[in-house]
Amino acid sequence: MSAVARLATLPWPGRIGLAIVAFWLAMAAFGGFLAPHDVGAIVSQDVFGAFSARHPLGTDYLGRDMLSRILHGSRFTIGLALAAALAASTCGTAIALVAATAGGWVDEAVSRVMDAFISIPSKMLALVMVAAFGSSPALLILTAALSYTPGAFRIARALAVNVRTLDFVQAARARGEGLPYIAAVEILPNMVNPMLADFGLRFVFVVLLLSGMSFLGLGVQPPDADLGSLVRENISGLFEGAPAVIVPAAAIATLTVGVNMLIDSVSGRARAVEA
Amino acid sequence: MPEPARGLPGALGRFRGSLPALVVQRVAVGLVTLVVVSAIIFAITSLLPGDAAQAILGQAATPEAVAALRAQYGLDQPGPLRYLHWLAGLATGDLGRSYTAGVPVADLIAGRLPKSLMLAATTAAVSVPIALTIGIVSAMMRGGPVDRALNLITLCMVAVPEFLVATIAVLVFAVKLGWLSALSNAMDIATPTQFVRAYAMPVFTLCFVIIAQMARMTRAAVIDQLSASYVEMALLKGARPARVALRHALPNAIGPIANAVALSVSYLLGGVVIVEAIFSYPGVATLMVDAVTNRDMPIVQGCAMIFCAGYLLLVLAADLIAIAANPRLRHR
Amino acid sequence: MDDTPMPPLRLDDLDRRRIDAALRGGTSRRDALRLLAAMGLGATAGASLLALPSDARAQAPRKGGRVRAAGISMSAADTLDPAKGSHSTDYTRHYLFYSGLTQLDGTLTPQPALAEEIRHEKAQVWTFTLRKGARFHDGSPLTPADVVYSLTRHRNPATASKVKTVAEQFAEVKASGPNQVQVRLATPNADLPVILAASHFLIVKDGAADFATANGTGPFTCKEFKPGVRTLAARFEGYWKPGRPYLDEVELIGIPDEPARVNALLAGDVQIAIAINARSTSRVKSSPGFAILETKSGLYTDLILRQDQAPGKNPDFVLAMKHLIDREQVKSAIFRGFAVAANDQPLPPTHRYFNASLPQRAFNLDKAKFHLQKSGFAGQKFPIVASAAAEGSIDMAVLLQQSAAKIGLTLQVNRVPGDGYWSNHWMKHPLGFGNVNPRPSADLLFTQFFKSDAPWNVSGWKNDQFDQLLLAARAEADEAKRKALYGDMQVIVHEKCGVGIPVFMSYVDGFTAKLKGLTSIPAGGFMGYMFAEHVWLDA
Amino acid sequence: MDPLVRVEGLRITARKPTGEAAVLVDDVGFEIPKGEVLALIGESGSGKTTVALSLLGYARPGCRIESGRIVVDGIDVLSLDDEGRYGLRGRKVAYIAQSAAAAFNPMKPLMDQVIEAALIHGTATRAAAEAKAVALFADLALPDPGGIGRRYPHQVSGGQLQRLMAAMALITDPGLVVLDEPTTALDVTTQIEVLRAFRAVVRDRGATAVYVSHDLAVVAQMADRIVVLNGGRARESGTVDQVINHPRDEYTRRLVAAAAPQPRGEPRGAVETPLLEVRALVAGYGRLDRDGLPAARVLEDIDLTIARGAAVGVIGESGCGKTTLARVIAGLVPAARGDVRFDGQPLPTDLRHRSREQFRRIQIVFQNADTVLNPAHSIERILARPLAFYRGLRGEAARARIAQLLDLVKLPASVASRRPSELSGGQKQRVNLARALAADPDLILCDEVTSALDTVVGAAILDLLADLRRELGVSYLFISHDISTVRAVCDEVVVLYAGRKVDAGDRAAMGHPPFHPYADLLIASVPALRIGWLDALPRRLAASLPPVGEALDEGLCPFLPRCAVRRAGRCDTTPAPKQVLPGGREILCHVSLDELARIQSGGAA
Repeated sequence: MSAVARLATLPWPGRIGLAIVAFWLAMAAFGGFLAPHDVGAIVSQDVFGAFSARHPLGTDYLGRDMLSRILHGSRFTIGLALAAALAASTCGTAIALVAATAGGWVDEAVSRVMDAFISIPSKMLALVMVAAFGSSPALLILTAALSYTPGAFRIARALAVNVRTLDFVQAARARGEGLPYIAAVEILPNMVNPMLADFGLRFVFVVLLLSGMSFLGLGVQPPDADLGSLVRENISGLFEGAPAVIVPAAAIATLTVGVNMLIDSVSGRARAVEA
Repeated sequence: MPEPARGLPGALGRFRGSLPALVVQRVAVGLVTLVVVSAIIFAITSLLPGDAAQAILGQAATPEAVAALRAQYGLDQPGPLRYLHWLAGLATGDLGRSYTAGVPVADLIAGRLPKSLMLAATTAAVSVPIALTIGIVSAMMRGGPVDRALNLITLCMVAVPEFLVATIAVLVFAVKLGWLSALSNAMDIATPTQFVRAYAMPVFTLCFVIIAQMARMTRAAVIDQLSASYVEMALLKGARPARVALRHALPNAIGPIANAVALSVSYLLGGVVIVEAIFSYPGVATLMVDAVTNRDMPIVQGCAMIFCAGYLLLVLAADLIAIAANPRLRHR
Repeated sequence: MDDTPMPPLRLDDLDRRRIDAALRGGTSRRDALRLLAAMGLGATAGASLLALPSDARAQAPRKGGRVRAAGISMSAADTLDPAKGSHSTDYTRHYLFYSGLTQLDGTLTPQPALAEEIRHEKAQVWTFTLRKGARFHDGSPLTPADVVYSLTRHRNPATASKVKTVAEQFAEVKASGPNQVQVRLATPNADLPVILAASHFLIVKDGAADFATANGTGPFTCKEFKPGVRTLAARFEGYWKPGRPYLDEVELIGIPDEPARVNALLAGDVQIAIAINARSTSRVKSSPGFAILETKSGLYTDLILRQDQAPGKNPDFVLAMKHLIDREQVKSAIFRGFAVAANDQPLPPTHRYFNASLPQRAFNLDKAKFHLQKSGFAGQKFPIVASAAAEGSIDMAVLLQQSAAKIGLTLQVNRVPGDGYWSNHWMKHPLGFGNVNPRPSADLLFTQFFKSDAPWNVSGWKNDQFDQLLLAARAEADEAKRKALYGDMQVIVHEKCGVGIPVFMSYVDGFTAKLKGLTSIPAGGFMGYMFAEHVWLDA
Repeated sequence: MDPLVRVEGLRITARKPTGEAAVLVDDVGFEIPKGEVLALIGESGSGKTTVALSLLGYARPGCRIESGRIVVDGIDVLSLDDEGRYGLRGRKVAYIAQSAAAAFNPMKPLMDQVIEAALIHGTATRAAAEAKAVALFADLALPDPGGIGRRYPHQVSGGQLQRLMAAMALITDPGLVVLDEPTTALDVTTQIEVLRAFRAVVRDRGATAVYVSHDLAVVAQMADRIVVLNGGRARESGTVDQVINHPRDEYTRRLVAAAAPQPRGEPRGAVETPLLEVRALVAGYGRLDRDGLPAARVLEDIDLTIARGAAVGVIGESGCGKTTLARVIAGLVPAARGDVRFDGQPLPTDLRHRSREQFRRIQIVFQNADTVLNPAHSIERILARPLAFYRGLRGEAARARIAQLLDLVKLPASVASRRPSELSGGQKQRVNLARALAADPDLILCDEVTSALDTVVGAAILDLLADLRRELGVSYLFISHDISTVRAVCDEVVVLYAGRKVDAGDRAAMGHPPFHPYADLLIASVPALRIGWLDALPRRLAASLPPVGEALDEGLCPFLPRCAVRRAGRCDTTPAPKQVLPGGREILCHVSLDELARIQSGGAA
């Protein structure tokens, strides 16, 4: 059953999720053009301004227009998180397939290295990477991917090992198929759905890692800022309930929740269909 | 962030022979992993620009001062050589000496590890029961409004940046209400009240981060079991859903759940930089971050070792629990 | 800063005795006067010496009580070694436990401290007579040996002293009597008493090498010191200032996160917090029972344009950049008014050598555009490096980027991590930022940051005229002439140097109203990091 | 008098994930007088289990009891609320599931699970319930009734689990017991024991029961009345005699016919050149020891020859090593000793050393059609792969060939676009077969190809195999636990026991004594479609034997502990000799063939 066909028959949480995700993807794609002001322009004298006609989402700690900053910022959060989460899930799955099909010492070695990476706190890794190579979107993606690949690997490997023992894989071996074919054609398609569900959480983690990095003063280059950094840089407006803090936080929440609602129901649906 | 787990932990698949044998084998493998970690850490930290000497002198870093300091710390030796020295020291249980503080790394860590463990333990003690309850309840009511609501709530919890949660918590409970202390540097804690005052908010914040993870994993694991035919059998014996979930499904889900918990808890050791910073809590994570900024590699390595060991122990513990809980593995 | 009330220490008749001693003492009257001059005490200053500060009259200090103070940083690198002090929390810690030969007051004027009497010949050979009865925490009396050791150790690379370069000028330090120490400088320097007031030159015990705990002659004894956790100080009954300190105990911690620091203050977990963000001041002020102390100072974050490479090589580009700085916006947007506009030269208006006749450079896009065109860099793109390590630099860079865009110059902000900034980025990029703590002595400031051969000649400029003026001023003991010389130097820097100084920032401390006796010492926050011995808690 | 159970106009529907509803059971009704056993007969998908479950007021997730009326012991089941149903289940109506192995919670001791219902419904204290359970264990002829309750499911055999489940059902003395295919998952030899035990307890307690099965022969032994279900409708109902001896409904007739499979194809002597030769084969799993022997040896010293175009059947109970034999030949399990020759050439038993041609010529068809087809691929893709892989067939040519193959296995061309999950068990097995045929193999290894299928469907597959053999001249190694199916398709039969070849001969020879004692047990255990067959079983099969004390040392006859004709002093001291008859008949036994023949044709031991 194709993904498209699935979307057609989504239950309501899935539809809501789909709507939210679609909305944010649109923001990521066109937000920059819709922004009324330049992302770095100081347009108001009062900082942490409230919702107003001139600044629908208020102003930030320097008196910049929050609407514009969020429109620009969502691009980074979504772009980076998507790219990193995708990279992590794909790499994790690929490595897991190699390990699981090859088995033996390859499996052992790979698993050890992955364990090692899991046990290195991701924020620490980010700190080192940025300090070493400076902060660019590419590097942020690389870092996030590096931190979350091992997690994806763990799951993918568990799945692959289970699938490996199934009869149709035995049949393929008896047919004389090579390992690459077995991994790619026989095993992989049966891992997609759980990995999809896992991707959702991984996406959340990357978004969080990004905001965590903003706390450590890393992240995208000013004047741009990802949603997490927006929360962070305006945090001192929190006690006066400035929109500058609340809106980006809400944005992150809706984004992550939306992605998961969608993915949960898509992969759940897929499972139901195959069952 | 902690990582999800599915099915029995990988090692159990390979599990042969007696428990002690397993433990020994895993510890051996663990040591290997530790070395791998140290190598990785060394590799990536050697990419860092500048070194301890420059970091210590900061603005005052004149070439000759730096050179002198490097000589003093042995930073003038080639990197691999330093690594080997460090490894040799590690073999004899010596984690080396901090450049900046000049004291043995072991002492620095010993001063903070108990605090980190305390925070982790307290958080685990609070979050695990909550997470399991949420997971089991939503598994029992899967697809229903309660399930969806819980799912949404836990997601929202994990979606909010932890520094925001922490700051809001402080704002409300410490500043506005004055119930709790805005700091938890966990010094001079004598009475339970003080303990609660100090730990309530860091724990609260961390719960936000890890509950969702564990709850979702628990839900998945229990649902897995609820489709098993022995569950149907139990229903056909007249067992009520609660009994089915708790007495029948849950015991079978312990393996994966324990694994998910282990992964989440391992996050509580190294991943809590932000919470430690905001509550100025003197834990190991902060120690490592500072060490990175000070290029104090012995400390960085030492902390990495601690985190890795902690992670491995937790996963091992999870496997042992899974084995202990599973008669098929217990009686062989 | 005449408006700031004098700190209560002025009450001590001990101080009056000191002055008399200096006036009468063994030295010729001329030397003594010169000393006073060197210490910036004209007749007027001398008079204000006896004026009683209003709040001090209002209520008498009360002994006892415990104060927890929140600094910015805490890490395993925290140290009890004055020579290694690298940030405000270190300085504060050091002033808790150690005393120096001299001590700065509200006008950054050095007052004799462990040195009871200070004499000098041509500002080159200095003789310090040590205070009798000053004792270390371990009970041992202060001896010349301790001072000699404390001053000479900085030159030993193994000490990793932050002021090694400054200490280079101590040609010879020797005990010249039972309780006298003589310092011979390589070149004359009338500001030595000011230099010696810095926390790095605080006096430690002869031979002290292990700083696991502190043994000084300071107001407090070290009860507990856990790097990266906290410092616990208890009153030292044997402190050489009778009746000081007032507080029984001081706990010093670090809270790196500013909102957390403010929250800790407002939640009553700390009684005083340093470096309150300007944006948080309204919040602190609006909370009943809390107050803020603004200390106007010479602290600045400077735009650095390397003049030994393009584009900074081109004087017009430099001028263009200086005109691009919207000082008012920096002041209002970034520092919410807790700063004073600067004029691309390092002396703050409050400084006694400040050149008031130098016209203020204004934000002027036309001039900027004109100079940019002239420089031939119009329409080009340059990266500009900023970092949290240089306070406010990131926001300044963004503002600069905005105004630069208006004249067809593209600045690409490159934020780099705070850690390793000083060794890996500072002074290493064509366009970047630096940050300079107030130096009480103009000479120190110019010598360290603007002399052609200075280690921190950040813009890498070469100006012989400036260098000559500097040497002249250092040797010149006549106040008026000196002021003139420094005035000229300020003009040269303002015109030619590749350093743009937008504003001088204020230090902002937040504290509970119960805390009394807190006044400004513009060397830094926390009363120049020395608050602990001055303040008391109201009942 | 008024029946204990009355079902009227029962209609049960299921909602497919894709949305639309499907009718599982339509207008089914029947009555069960107290103390009678009613059998629900039908193949999978006939709705028999759904009906059975509805008697407990239970419908599987996604299913709904739409209309109808179910009265059990005066209780209108469908009008009950949740509490009412909890009270009914396990108290008034008890359930015995098909696969005991799955129906027992692996994490809990057996006793806890057996008495759980009693505790839930408070019919007895724990102590009383345990005492009662122990009594039931004894009645069900379970070993060590006192202690078995402390064990865990994985520690007892399948047959024992099945009986434990009976105890579990009877612990509350329910008015009605529902037995859902209770012996289907068991070996024939075990099945007898279980059937006996069930019958005993059901009879003694005069319990009313519903017996769900696809196996007429079994039902004939257990039930009083039969309802034949097909496609969710009741096709015929009546007394056992009526249904099996005078079936009225056409479908019922097919069912009866399939129950006793007839030999297919002419037996052919093994004169032609041997296609596959297995000599002195030893194989197993686990680490290899010093002399290269695996830790767990599954096959001992096996000789086997398959002539070109011949079909050789291998039978034995689960765990006898028959599947391993197939896997060794397929190259999935390496041989430790002995050699395999294919078409005269030595055949590497390690996959990596086989040529693609060798792979092509030997195809294996796995037992479980549900798991052997990749659920992620369409049927076309599944069949296209071997074509491309072995013969480089692609595009139009491949599509044409796939159409042929589907036609060959009598499947509509339309299934090509479907996925395995959309096919029935029988259809999947045909695809499974088609995939093997796609390689144009010389030898097909059929591993229990019919055992997962219903009798009728299984019979169809057997016909298919026979046809293919006739048309394509392929050889089969036909592995099964069911002697009747093997007899139906094979020229020769090999009987494995505990990894040893204990009996072998051609179809004819295997038709009458003498047999190896195990083969005898195996053959005699196959239920016959004859009322009273179970009671008429020869005593030698019923006899419970004193256990053999010490563990057998290698080489001795492995069947010794279960052997009714064992000779003390010989069987337990010296390895059994291979006795050979003319016509290539081989029997591994001490007892002389004449004596075996005498005993097995009804004489006393």
